[in-house]
Amino acid sequence: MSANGLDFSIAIGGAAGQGIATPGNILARMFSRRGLHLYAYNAYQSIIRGGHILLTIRIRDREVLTHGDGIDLLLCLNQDTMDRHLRILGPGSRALYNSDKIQPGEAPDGVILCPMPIAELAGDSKNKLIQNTISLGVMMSLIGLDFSVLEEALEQAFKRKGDAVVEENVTMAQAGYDHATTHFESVPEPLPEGKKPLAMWTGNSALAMGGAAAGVKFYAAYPMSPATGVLHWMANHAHELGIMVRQVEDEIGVANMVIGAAHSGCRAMCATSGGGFALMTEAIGAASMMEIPAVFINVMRAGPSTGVPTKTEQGDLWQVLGASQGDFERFIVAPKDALDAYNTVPELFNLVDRAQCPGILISDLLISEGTFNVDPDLIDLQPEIDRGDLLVDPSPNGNYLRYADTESGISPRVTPGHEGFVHVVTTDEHDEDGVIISDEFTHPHKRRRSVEKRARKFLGVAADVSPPTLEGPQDAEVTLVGWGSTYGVIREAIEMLSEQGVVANQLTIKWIVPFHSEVVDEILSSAKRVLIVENSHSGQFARYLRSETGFSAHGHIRKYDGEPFMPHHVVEGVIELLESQAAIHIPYQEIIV
Amino acid sequence: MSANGLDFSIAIGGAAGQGIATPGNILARMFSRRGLHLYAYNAYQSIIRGGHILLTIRIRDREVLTHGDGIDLLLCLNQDTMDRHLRILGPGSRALYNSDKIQPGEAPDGVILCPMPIAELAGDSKNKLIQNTISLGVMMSLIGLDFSVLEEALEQAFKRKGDAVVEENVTMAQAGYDHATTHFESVPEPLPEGKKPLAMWTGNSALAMGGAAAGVKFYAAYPMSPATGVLHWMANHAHELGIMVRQVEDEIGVANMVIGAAHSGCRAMCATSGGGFALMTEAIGAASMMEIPAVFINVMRAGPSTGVPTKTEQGDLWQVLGASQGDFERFIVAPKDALDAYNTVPELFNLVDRAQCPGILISDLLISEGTFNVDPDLIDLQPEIDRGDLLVDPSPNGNYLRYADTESGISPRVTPGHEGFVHVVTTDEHDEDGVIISDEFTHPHKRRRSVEKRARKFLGVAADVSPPTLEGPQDAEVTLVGWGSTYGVIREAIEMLSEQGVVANQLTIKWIVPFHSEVVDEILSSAKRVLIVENSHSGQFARYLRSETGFSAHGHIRKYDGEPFMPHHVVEGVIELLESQAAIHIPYQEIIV
Amino acid sequence: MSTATATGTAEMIGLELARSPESPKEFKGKVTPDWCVGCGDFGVLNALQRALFELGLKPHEILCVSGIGCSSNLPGYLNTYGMHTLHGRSLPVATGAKLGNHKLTVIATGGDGDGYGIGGNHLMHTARRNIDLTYLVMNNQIYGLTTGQVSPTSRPDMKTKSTPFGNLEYPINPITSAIMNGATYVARAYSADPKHLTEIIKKAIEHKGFSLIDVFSPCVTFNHDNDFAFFKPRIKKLEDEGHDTTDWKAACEKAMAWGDEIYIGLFHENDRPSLDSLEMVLEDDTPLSRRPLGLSSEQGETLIGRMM
Amino acid sequence: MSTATATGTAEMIGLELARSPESPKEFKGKVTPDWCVGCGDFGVLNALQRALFELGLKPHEILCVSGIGCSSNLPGYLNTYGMHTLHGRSLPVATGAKLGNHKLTVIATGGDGDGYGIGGNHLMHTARRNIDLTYLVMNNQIYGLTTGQVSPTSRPDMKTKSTPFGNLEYPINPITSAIMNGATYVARAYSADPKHLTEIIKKAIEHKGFSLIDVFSPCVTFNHDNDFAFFKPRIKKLEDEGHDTTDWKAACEKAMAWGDEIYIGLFHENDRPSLDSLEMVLEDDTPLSRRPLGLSSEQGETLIGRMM
Ligand SMILES: Cc1ncc(C[n+]2csc(CCOP(=O)(O)OP(=O)(O)O)c2C)c(N)n1
Ligand SMILES: Cc1ncc(C[n+]2csc(CCOP(=O)(O)OP(=O)(O)O)c2C)c(N)n1
Ligand code: SF4
Ligand code: SF4
Ligand SMILES: [Mg+2]
Ligand SMILES: [Mg+2]
Repeated sequence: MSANGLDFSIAIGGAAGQGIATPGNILARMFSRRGLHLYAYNAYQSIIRGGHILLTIRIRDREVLTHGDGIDLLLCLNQDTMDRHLRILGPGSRALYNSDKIQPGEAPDGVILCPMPIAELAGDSKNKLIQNTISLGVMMSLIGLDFSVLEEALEQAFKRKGDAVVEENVTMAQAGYDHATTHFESVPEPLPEGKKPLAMWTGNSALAMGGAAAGVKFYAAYPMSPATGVLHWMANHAHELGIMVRQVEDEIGVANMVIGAAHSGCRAMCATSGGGFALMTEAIGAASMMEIPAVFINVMRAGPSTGVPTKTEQGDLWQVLGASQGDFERFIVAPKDALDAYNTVPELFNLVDRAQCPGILISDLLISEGTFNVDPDLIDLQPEIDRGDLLVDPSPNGNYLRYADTESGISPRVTPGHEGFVHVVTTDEHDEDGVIISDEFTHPHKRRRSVEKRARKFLGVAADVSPPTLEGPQDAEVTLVGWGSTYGVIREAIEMLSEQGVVANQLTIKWIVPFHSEVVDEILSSAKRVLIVENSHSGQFARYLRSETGFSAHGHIRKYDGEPFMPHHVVEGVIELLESQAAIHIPYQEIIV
Repeated sequence: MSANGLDFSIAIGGAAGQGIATPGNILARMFSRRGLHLYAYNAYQSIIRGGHILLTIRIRDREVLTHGDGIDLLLCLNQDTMDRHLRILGPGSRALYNSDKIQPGEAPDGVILCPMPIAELAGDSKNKLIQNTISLGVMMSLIGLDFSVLEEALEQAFKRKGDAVVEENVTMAQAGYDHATTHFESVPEPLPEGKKPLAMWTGNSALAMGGAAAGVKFYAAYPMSPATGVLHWMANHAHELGIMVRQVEDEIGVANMVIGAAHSGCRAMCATSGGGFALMTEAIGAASMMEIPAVFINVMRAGPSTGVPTKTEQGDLWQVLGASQGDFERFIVAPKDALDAYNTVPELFNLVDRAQCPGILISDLLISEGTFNVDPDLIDLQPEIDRGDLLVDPSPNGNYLRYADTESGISPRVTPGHEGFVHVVTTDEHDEDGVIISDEFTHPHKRRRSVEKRARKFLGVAADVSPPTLEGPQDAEVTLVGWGSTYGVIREAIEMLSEQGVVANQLTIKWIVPFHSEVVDEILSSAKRVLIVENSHSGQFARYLRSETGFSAHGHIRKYDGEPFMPHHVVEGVIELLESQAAIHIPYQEIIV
Repeated sequence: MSTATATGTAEMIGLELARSPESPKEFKGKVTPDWCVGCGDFGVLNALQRALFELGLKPHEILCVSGIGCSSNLPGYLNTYGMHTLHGRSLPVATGAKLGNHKLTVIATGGDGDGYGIGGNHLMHTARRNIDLTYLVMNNQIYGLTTGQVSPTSRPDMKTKSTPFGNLEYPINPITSAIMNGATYVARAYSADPKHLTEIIKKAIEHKGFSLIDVFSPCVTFNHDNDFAFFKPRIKKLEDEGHDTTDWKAACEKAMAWGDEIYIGLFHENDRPSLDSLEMVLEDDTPLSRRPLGLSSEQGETLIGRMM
Repeated sequence: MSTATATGTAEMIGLELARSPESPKEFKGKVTPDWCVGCGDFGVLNALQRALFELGLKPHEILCVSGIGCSSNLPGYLNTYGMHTLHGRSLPVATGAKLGNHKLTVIATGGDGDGYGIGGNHLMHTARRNIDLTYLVMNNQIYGLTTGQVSPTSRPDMKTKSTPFGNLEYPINPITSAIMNGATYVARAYSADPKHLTEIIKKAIEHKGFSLIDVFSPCVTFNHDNDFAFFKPRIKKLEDEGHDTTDWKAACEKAMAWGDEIYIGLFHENDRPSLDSLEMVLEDDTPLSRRPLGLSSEQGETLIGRMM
């Protein structure tokens, strides 16, 4: 509980297979129901058993945008966790561990060690994961909450498994709670209660649910971390929401199936990560040429190639920009958090339907696998649906031209099945009637007209996309520029900087294409000092920003070690770059996960 | 024969299946053997029969860089050719046609019509394509060459088919020759003879032969226009040059097979066009991550998607730039003509071998399918071969680390089969020993070190690549910037501009990655007026130039109708942009092919 | 919101009428095929047009999806809805379209390179998925459009532009592969026997499930090994042999014959239910593409409820 | 110019010696497998190590190429040259490496998703090409690494994370497919019968041509339908049945059995020459990767001559 109100981080560390998710979920749901804001980040490895997992749940009494800078309460499920993280705990923070098995090592000054005699507390329970439940009890006591709160949460969590399981868990949690109450000191101020219960989701479920709200009727996928969560959500909800969900043989099949479904008139979507996205690029260009609207999601992970499948990065920007040969129309958008992801999907569908072209949504592991909570009233369950010039009940018209060269460039669209509108769409360059020009005479003037028609159509619709705005004090000393998921960490860093007397503001670019070159250039040219914060080694965003505006930033804060920025990384970077006038700052990653 | 010496264009027009290639080849070889410089451009359609083909052979007594601006001698093999092109002929030019079948229409002033009574001249020949041979005879007379020159060329061309065929062709050609000599007036000055015989090749054969000279031992491909010529050359020469050539099930297989062969120690290469290249991108990133050197060629055609398979464009630049997820090391180079293509392949192999990463060579239909001739002495048959730190005969070393983190970033490479060096390469992020870090603990510091090692290695080798230089007068009024194949047309345009009193110079960017940002920025910042000439609607190059330098050009000359720039297009664009201060000029394509 | 901007009256209606076509000619597309004179693909196009006509289908009820290749130009020559997609990708596109609107009769067409080369994996998986599609492969044992390279069905030792010293790879047998991969209607036909081909196509369209028809459709320009003269004396009809289409062994054996006798006809058929008939989402018979969009308030509340 | 920077003396030499290994343990890689306790893949790794040992091969003579998946982590656990490539691409990479250095013993490994899902087309074409490779597929009928989605070999109706209402797709039979596509050695094995598996692997490596070994290698974490308890009572050996490996019909029939009896063993073998033995470029026996680079003056002159 800092001067600014509640800000408390609980971390649970252990190996894959030690069941970290269960206590993590119970805690998060419990806090969320109590109206506390939270964000949870799970640092894990690409293996099924073993390795090291560190789940951090950060709780505040106001919006939480990142997993924060530190750990207030660390539950060590194995020795490895203790060895890795005890040293980074600060004064007043607590480390919980099974004292039967784990040696605490030397704790930094002020760290409170909370040994739990698990065997003794567990009694004759045979449940291998019982230490997790006992620990939950201990934690409840430490954070000063009533046991009944946990009891309710445990009932909720285990009721599907029957009364006996609920009872065992409640008993064990109570044992932990009681042990803690007698042996450990609770935090100075117990965790407060928020105004109203909050809902919880991950970025991936927000993307999927955004699709459902937008009217997606066809979802295809090939599993790939960190995008698989979208598939799982869709598969689970397929029947109740009437969405056809298909796992396909590869991402080429996925993208092409989505195009087929979209052409039939469905809103259709798919999600993958960079490697799978590479395989979709040919189809994305095809959709653009055939003027078929569909949404393709790339959830970035650390690359190149297979890279680090469970780690985050913003390294696929140029891949997405170059996602097919030739000049092709497509929207590219990067939402900044789960709620924005949810809202962006229907917005993007409206745009692609209106412009009849593909749309690419870029997310990353940080957003997609992060657990956010949100006021349920902020979730617009019936977003506007605008299908553009899609003729849903057309009356026959003797000379329908699928690619009519209208003034706007938009050709009214009819899907197969309607009488009187028979047409053929093609990936070869074609004339207004869809007949391919290379088939007989590749007329250069026809070719030029077609290229210009598609470009005009896109520009017309793209003009409706809102430009980015500067957030924060207009006359700031420093402007931090980012895109997508760094929004949150930059915002928190700005709060912290202001505490240190540095006035900063922020420009987050959400729309990559269309890019609002003039607006951005104007904002940045009048800024005092511009620093770009991005999760990429080569500065892909900085170079793209320059390609669209000619603007070169004064400095760069970059991270590419797989772990996301923490707010203090950005703060330190800003201060260093302001002081030293260096061009680049690469934060040091303290937590080794 | 202009004031500047010989400059003569012969065009042959007809439908696919009318056998345009044969007389075209005979003429080109004949001129080439006589030491005349030439460039031939074939405008054709993506069909096997029918459509319209126009083959233009431009001959000069000095280097020819483009197919020029006009036609001096037009052979119409069908009515369609006459109808399309008679109107664009200028005074003094000649139109040849079979007067039995083709109506000339109204010729512009000064155009000389040369009707050929083919049936009469052919006598009882049953050869359907005999009009082509007769026409050759007529043309020989018109350009003022001795019949014996053609006779020799015909013997050369048909000797494989036996004496009877040779004789028939010679007789028919003679008939044409005699008819022309009596009925038509020859050009004022007969075509001269050059200094020494020249060799002839297409850009695709130059690329393939460059590969052979570089020591390519493995070539894989999936056919795709306009890259298929490389496959055909390789397939034909496989046995005699000891090159394994494989047609594979798709481009994904191609790229991965090339990587396998490269890893085994071969120099390995493949070529495709944008659609196939899209399918190769995942593998290119993999090669970069595994640090395997190989060469991937993208021969651009007009896009997007299937686009216009037989037409040219420079529209895949951003695709190539974004040719995989993540930040990955690779060279990207765009040669400017056939000889440059030949020389670039070994140069690129040396670089990728030294930096242990993939290299991408960008060509386009204009270079790849264009017929160039060249002084054979300029072809370096034994280019330098530098395989970098490839240990070809290593002695065992107990702790070999495939990815040793050396100062230069270059880790000495051993290929499978050598004793004492067993190692595993991976597309997952890995440590010095090749063990994947995500397997156990994704250590962020190890990750950072690996990223930096690869980047350092690349930068070190890339530093040896020569920066571009400004060609032409340093204090020019206008600087024309282009990349790849527009080199020639810009150079010719500059010659023409200087005749009109406009002093221009040119900067051609050959190396896309590494990009010589400082050199380029310095050159362009001190230029008076910079215009970018490119074959793309969206100005992909202009935006890339800005991303690397921040430099925005003053104006743009762009073409995207499938047909290449002709020199006068550029000249007119420059003059218009200088006069009007407009930002962009799109030339009008007069020849409808 | 969807806009309805269509104008025009009944008199303006073109070919595609509510009435059934009166002749196969009404299935002729906007463009005259630009295939080489004598190309086998003409026969396939004609048979397809006749089959559609004889089945009483109307142009707007049909979607014909192709890849890229000479053969894949077919949709442009057919008066039905069409998609001329990417090389090798007709089947996933067709699958998406069929699932998006399962009331459409969806036909996929293309070449041997398109379907068995680059598209081979989609064929295998579409077959086992048993999507209700009819897939018509114009197998000319060569890459036609790219001017004559080896194909997965080119005969051993065949000399092509990419194998000037002869093909070293064993050709694929699409029939036996498709049978083993679970296709529920597997047939072979010959472009020069249009009546037989028409029947095979009709039965395939009527078959509820995935149908593969491999059609010998000679490329007269680039394949001089397997031309009409080659096939003519060899072609035998399974229908004349009393072949049992439920006997997979006999089917494979007959499909392997490649000598003096080469069989055409229906090799194998079975009635495993098609995916679209099994998929619960399609229990409500309205095509997905014609259903209302978005969430009902009830659905929305349930979703939010689960997030609490 | 190539540089030789290697240092070190004989004493510094590690495991990979000129002598043949003295125990299968010498084929243990740098890392301990991180597979789940009980994962079938352990049995496959052990059998492979034993097979390599029993064949008297040396670590440096072998290249093991995998895709991506739990099973594809294998090369990291094996003391031979290795490549851990892209999901689904082990076979083309392995083909390139084998053709580049045909003296290497090249083994490809991976999972059912890797090999029959995304990589299915490469399998079909590598089989017909008959490249001299041994391909070991750890078939657990699930996508393990991505935490349990349906695979092309998952049983009908199986509930997985991506098919929570049951799998509607008919599974692939890798054995019958491979036979029909021209693989010249087609076998099935079971991770829990290491002796039999070792023999199958040894024969596959000795076989000159493409060998597919489909190994039941249960995923104990995500596939509870096809676990060791499922297989144990069902597994029967072809070797005990007097199966004739030249009889493709019997082979396919036995491969299709999926009830109380499920067969393992060598289903089919034939001696069609492998591509590398047919390819004239390899007549000179020096591996391509070890030949001198560039053109001889004679070759250069011939090329220029043709351009004149
Ligand atoms: C990804 C991709 N690779 C290659 C091509 C070039 N291409 C066009 S058609 C074709 C093969 C045509 O052969 P086939 O499918 O048998 O059809 P046919 O022309 O013989 O009817 C190829 C390789 C392409 N369009 N796209
Ligand atoms: C192009 C691409 N798509 C998806 C993935 C994600 N992925 C990794 S492993 C895998 C499937 C693993 O299943 P399988 O091959 O059966 O191996 P197992 O883990 O079961 O051994 C997938 C889909 C990827 N790495 N690359
Ligand atoms: S090239 Fe062959 S397949 Fe193509 S149209 Fe001509 S004959 Fe038909
Ligand atoms: S998840 Fe399954 S396949 Fe992967 S290691 Fe665990 S048991 Fe093996
Ligand atoms: Mg074909
Ligand atoms: Mg598996």
